Amino acid sequence: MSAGTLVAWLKKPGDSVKRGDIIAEVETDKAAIEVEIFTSGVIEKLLVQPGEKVPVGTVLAIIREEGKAVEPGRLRISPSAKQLAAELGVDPASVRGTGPDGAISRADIEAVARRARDKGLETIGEEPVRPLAPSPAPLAPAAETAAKRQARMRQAIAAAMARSKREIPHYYLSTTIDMGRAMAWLSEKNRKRPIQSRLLYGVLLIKAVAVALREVPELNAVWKGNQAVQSQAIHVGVAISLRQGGLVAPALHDTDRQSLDQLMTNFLDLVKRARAGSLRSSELSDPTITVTSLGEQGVETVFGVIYPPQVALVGFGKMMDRPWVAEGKIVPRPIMTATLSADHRVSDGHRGGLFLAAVDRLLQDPSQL
Amino acid sequence: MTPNLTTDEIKSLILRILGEIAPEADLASIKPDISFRDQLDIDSVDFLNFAIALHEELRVEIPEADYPKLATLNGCIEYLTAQRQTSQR
Amino acid sequence: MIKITYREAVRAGLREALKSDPRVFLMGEDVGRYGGAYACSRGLLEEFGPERIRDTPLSESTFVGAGIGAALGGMRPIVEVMTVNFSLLALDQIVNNAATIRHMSGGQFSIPLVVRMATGAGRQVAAQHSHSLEGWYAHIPGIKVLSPATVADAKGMLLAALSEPDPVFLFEHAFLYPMEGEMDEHAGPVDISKAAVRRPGQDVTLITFGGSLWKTLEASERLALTGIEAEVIDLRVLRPLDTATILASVRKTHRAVIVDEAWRTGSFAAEVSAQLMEGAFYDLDGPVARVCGAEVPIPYAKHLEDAALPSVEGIMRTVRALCWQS
Amino acid sequence: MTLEPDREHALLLLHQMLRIRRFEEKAAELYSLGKIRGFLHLYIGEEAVAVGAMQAFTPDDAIVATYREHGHSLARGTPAGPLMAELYGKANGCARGRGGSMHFFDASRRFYGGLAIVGGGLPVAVGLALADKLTPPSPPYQVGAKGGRVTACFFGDGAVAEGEFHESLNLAALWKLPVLFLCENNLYAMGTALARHQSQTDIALKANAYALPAEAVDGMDVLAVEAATQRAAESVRQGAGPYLLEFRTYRFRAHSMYDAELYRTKQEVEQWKEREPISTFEGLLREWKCLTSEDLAKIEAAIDAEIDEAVAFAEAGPWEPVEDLTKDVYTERT
Repeated sequence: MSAGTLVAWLKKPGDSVKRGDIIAEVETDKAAIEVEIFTSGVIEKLLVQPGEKVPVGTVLAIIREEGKAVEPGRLRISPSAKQLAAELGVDPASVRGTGPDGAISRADIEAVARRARDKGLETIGEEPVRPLAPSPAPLAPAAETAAKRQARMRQAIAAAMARSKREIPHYYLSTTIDMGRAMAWLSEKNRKRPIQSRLLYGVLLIKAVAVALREVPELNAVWKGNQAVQSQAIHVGVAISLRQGGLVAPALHDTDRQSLDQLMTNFLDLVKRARAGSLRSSELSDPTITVTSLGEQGVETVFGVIYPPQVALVGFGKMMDRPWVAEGKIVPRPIMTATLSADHRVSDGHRGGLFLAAVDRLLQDPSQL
Repeated sequence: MTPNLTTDEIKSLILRILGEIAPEADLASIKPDISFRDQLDIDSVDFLNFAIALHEELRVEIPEADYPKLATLNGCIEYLTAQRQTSQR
Repeated sequence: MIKITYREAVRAGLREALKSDPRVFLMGEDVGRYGGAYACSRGLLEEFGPERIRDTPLSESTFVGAGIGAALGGMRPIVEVMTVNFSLLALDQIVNNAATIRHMSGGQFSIPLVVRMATGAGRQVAAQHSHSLEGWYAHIPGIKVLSPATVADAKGMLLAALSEPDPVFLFEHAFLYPMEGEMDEHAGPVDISKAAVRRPGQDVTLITFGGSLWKTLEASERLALTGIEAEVIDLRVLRPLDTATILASVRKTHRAVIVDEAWRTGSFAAEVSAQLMEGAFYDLDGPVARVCGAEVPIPYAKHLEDAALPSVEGIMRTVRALCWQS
Repeated sequence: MTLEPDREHALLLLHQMLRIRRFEEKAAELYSLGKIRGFLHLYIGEEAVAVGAMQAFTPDDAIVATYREHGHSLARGTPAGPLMAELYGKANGCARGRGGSMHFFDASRRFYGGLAIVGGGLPVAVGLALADKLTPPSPPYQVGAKGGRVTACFFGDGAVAEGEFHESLNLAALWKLPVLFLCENNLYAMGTALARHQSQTDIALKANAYALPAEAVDGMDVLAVEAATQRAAESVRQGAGPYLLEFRTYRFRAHSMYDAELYRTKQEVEQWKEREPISTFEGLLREWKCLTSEDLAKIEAAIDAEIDEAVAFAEAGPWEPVEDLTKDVYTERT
């Protein structure tokens, strides 16, 4: 994804906005994304019109922080960016900064210089390049190659996983779950629904985990310093593999309090944005437990590695028809293995067992989920 | 109501949608009788999105029970052609 | 490598020092029969006897001053002041004598004194037992101020301090005593002239010390999941400050956040910030940010105390804002 | 009851007291000429204490004094030259010009200052005594010769009000440390009379509360001071633990150079001057036929020469180069 088309503005100049507000919709070649803002203030100017296609990192609007009048004519540029501009021959006055109140960072200067280079301009100083659609955000991975980003993600995963195995005494508990009732309930529900609002059984699993956590809250915690701190909210992180390799496990916030339909919508949205690289940072840092499924890869049992600082992870394997004894008869049933990886510093097998039992019990009565 | 489409048109529509879902896939080399899942890196979410897109583009109903029929390229073409005819009747 | 708690590492350092140098002795409140308020000296009285493990009356000024005198007299005293809060009663000796006598005597006298004390908040012991005053001490030329954050430093800095010819103050964050870590079983003295890069990164430099190191490291691991690779610097030594290591990092990352449990106003974080302005202004791609304690006497209630101290989430928030991350 | 000393020793005591007196009179003169700045606290009137007490100590003993320590430094044997140069702030001063009047130091004579915060010297003295008690018996850590050392700690009546006085007496007695507390009670804590800052004006009684032997001594009588200090020092040396002597004395000059002396009457000063320690001792020696005018002239001449020489030494001394400003904050290691 390198460019997007502004679909609509949800705010107009003069509107007050606050951190977390969605101010615009942008259509990219992969997905429509909502533009969330992280400062509060007043929209001063909209810089891009609906229908306009602009590169990623483009400044769409200028938001003035409340009570902070921007001094006219005074360039807000970081000392380092100023020096870099001089070195690269970029006229800072020609650069539209991407920082607070239009502050110019090193990356802004680098982007202008890069575009000038791409256009084959030898020098930039004499004839300032006024960027039509200005520069990428400073840390925006746009400046990075996909391979580099990939390597970084791999490094981050490596560090987290190594730390996990080094510090967390894992224990594992597995149980097989008869998914017959759940699947029957689900197809009945989906049968009446238009295709867009059908549920995937994965959502049942996520919800079952979230609700079961209320009964065994010590698994829903983060390790801080020397002890586990139970999390008040339940944010289940769902492991999503990325097409280029690597994986992320962003949070479905307040998982236990969302209806299955909300969860389904949010889950699809999360997968889409994960693969489009437009997750919000809070989604990546907030999970209090992780759920992962490798059933689609044909894996039967998943003994997962806990993501620090979380203290538990639930892995689901493949669902397949197996002989099952029910009421004294052998019957084929869709069977699936659920495995809990948990931090033995925080919980023990007894509590872990109760948790898995709760997951099983909840899946036997999906209408309650 | 969408106009009648030829088999080729349906095929290219399917490939376009697949391309959006799995942009890294080499669509030219897809074998028509082997399931997409065995050839492409797609999961249940992708498949659901695929089905939704087919539904929206072709205005055909696709009950969940029929999902297995969409597993291969040929299966898809066959099923969609049949469904369109049913719904147009 | 062995697993060892911070407390045991301090004790290992004390034992090694007492064993290897007959000039070394330990004195302070409850270091003997009680075994140390934080149990750092448990068992040492039995092993080394009452002449070398000396329980003192509650008279900080005098037993710290006696440490100065004993050091002047050729000994290598280790004085344990139970906590930084009580060290205020000894400020006259520390500031007026320990820090000045060498210079004031034209270099005739050295004071090879080691003072250890617990510092910091986070254990719900309220306003009079939760101070973080390392920055105050670091203000004073003539003494050295160390802040061991790891088990290897807990032992190694003590040993290194004992071979210093000048007064050295070691601030042990009380939260760290039960913390487990790994170190070489025979770990010896460490270099006490350098800060340590505890985590490499290229997007932002997080500068911290003592108890805040672990919060900062946790924040940096979580930030890594969101794509920000933070370099974490453990200052280790607040005076003399290893400015070179900080500047080198900020010249690479162009951004800096300082995490300091002490109150923001006049904090050591303020000093580090000023050093960055002086030494790396033209390398900065954003204003230096600080995550500090709230400007309030540390309250007792858990939720209020938590709110008064730097948190992992607070560090992450500050870093994200500085990196303009959405 | 004062015993007649041997003549030579008596002349030495007189010489030492006069030497201190003349040194300080010269310092006051140089202060008015602007050669000396900062605080200058004169000891004039109290010379019998430093001179008498110092006779009890060997070179191995340690001395801790206060900001009014010119007399103690001279009596301990530090030559007048480096002391005068220190008052000038010169590099050839006894603290390289870093200390000035309040901070005389002499490592070679175990003279640990010159510590100018009232009460602050007592804990340091306690620690020096602790080191003596703990000093391991065998080389290479042997720092002194034969053990049995004493640390002498001088302080004024003002220090008695400080917590450190009480803490130090307690700790020294508790640990039976070889420290001798020498209180120079000149009746004023700067300008506040003893009775106006102490509920119990008998300082020796305070020591008793910490189980220290203590006695009060006439601080204007050099022989009494010497005898009491010898006795007390011997007790400390024998390992009996700390001892406190209170010397009742009087300062004839102002607290420092800027003191309007509003807190005491001229009459009171005149009354004390009748017991002026040097002339009283001189009279006594003449009475005992130990001193002739010729002797006195010889002493005065020697002192004049020494003071002249000290001033010349100070005048000729170099200033410490400013590049060395931050030297000796920490030990430089090569």
